[in-house]
Amino acid sequence: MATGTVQVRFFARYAELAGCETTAVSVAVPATVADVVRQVREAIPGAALLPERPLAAVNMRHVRLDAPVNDGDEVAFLPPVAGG
Amino acid sequence: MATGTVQVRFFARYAELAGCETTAVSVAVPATVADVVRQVREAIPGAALLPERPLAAVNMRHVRLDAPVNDGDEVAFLPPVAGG
Amino acid sequence: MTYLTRDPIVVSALIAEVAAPQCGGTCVFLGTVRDAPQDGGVTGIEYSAYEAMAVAELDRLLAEARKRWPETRLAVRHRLGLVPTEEASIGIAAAAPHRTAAFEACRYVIEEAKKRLPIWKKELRADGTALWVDPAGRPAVVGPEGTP
Amino acid sequence: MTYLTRDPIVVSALIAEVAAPQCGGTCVFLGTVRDAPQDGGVTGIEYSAYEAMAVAELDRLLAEARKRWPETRLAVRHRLGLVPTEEASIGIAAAAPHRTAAFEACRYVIEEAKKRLPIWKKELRADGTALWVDPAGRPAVVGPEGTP
Repeated sequence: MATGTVQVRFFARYAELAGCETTAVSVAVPATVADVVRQVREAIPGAALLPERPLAAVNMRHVRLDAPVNDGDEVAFLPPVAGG
Repeated sequence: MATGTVQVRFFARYAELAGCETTAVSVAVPATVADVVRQVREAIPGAALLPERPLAAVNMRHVRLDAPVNDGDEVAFLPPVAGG
Repeated sequence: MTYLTRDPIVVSALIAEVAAPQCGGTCVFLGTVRDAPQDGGVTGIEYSAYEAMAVAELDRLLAEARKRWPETRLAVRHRLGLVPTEEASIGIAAAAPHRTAAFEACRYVIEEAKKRLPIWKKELRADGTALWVDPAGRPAVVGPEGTP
Repeated sequence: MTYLTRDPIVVSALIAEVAAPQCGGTCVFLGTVRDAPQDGGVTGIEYSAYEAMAVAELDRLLAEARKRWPETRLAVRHRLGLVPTEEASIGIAAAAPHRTAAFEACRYVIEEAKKRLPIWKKELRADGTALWVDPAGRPAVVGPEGTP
């Protein structure tokens, strides 16, 4: 199995919980967003406070947690959105 | 039967057809708007070109042609409205 | 309340009239005179009104809207006289605590205004002719509830 | 297209962006920061965004609206940073040949923006505290079509 590097971004309250706005994680690819969530919750102490099923985006598109993640992708965890 | 005097107003295209903006007609009261229409179409040459069933208002309220008209009322004949 | 004006409609003034700290949503509608190239071009529309009745009718329809959407704040301006193409003939602003009421009340006012305001349009064509606008399909007789 | 701004939203500029001679109806929506006396008063909201994705998402949702209401012209502005109470955080203008499309397209854009834009609010209370706004009842996971 190959290993990919994924750029992770946290926003708003999640950035406060994680204590950072970005990080990079290595995952076995092909992976899913759910794999990245698990990885991040284990790797970053504050990220354990993120929900197990957060709203997520891959490469700036809303996705479900079973969406595929590949090497070089940008995965963002988004608190419930409240625009407008 | 009593006789009442009704103020009649014409607007827009109807004023052009009637050749005037206002007139006064005498009608046997109690009358209806339809009575006033008939009276006006007979009394004013150009008003014969008005529809037999025009949109009408009595004292600045839209009414049907069977609405009552009394002495001193203002009856207006309104071309199809096109506001906005 | 000055509903009728012969000056250009200023949207920011309409919005300021309805603004309030408890209102989170404001819906504005502008009806503008549009060109009609298929008719050889329209340079403007001359609006005339049965002014006192137009004001009375607007009072009534705004009262209806305020009853139906109680926390909604409304402002309306209808322009009379010559309105050149692309300028607004009517402006409506509705502000409400929540956006659904703002949209619905604003829509209600324009729909009722179109049906009920004793206002007429004379279309000024590019070739110099002028034509009364007779809204197609509008019944000649409308009762108090808009029924023929 | 500059959708995001840190300056006050200028309604007349939004309207000018969508104005066109073939458009007879323009619908504008403004979302404004409202006070909440029951929460001890709100002085403003600090808006933050995943900016690049907010722009991409607005591109997508405006493309959807233009496909659904083909002759409609749309402009959107979302303000970021501190927005004081009573000022607009979002402004949308939709102009169309006929008013139904203008209203519907404008409503579509605000509804989708609320669901999809990666933008967050921190409410600034009169007592000096600040609170992330977590829209009640919003599912934690939203799929591409807004389904959980």
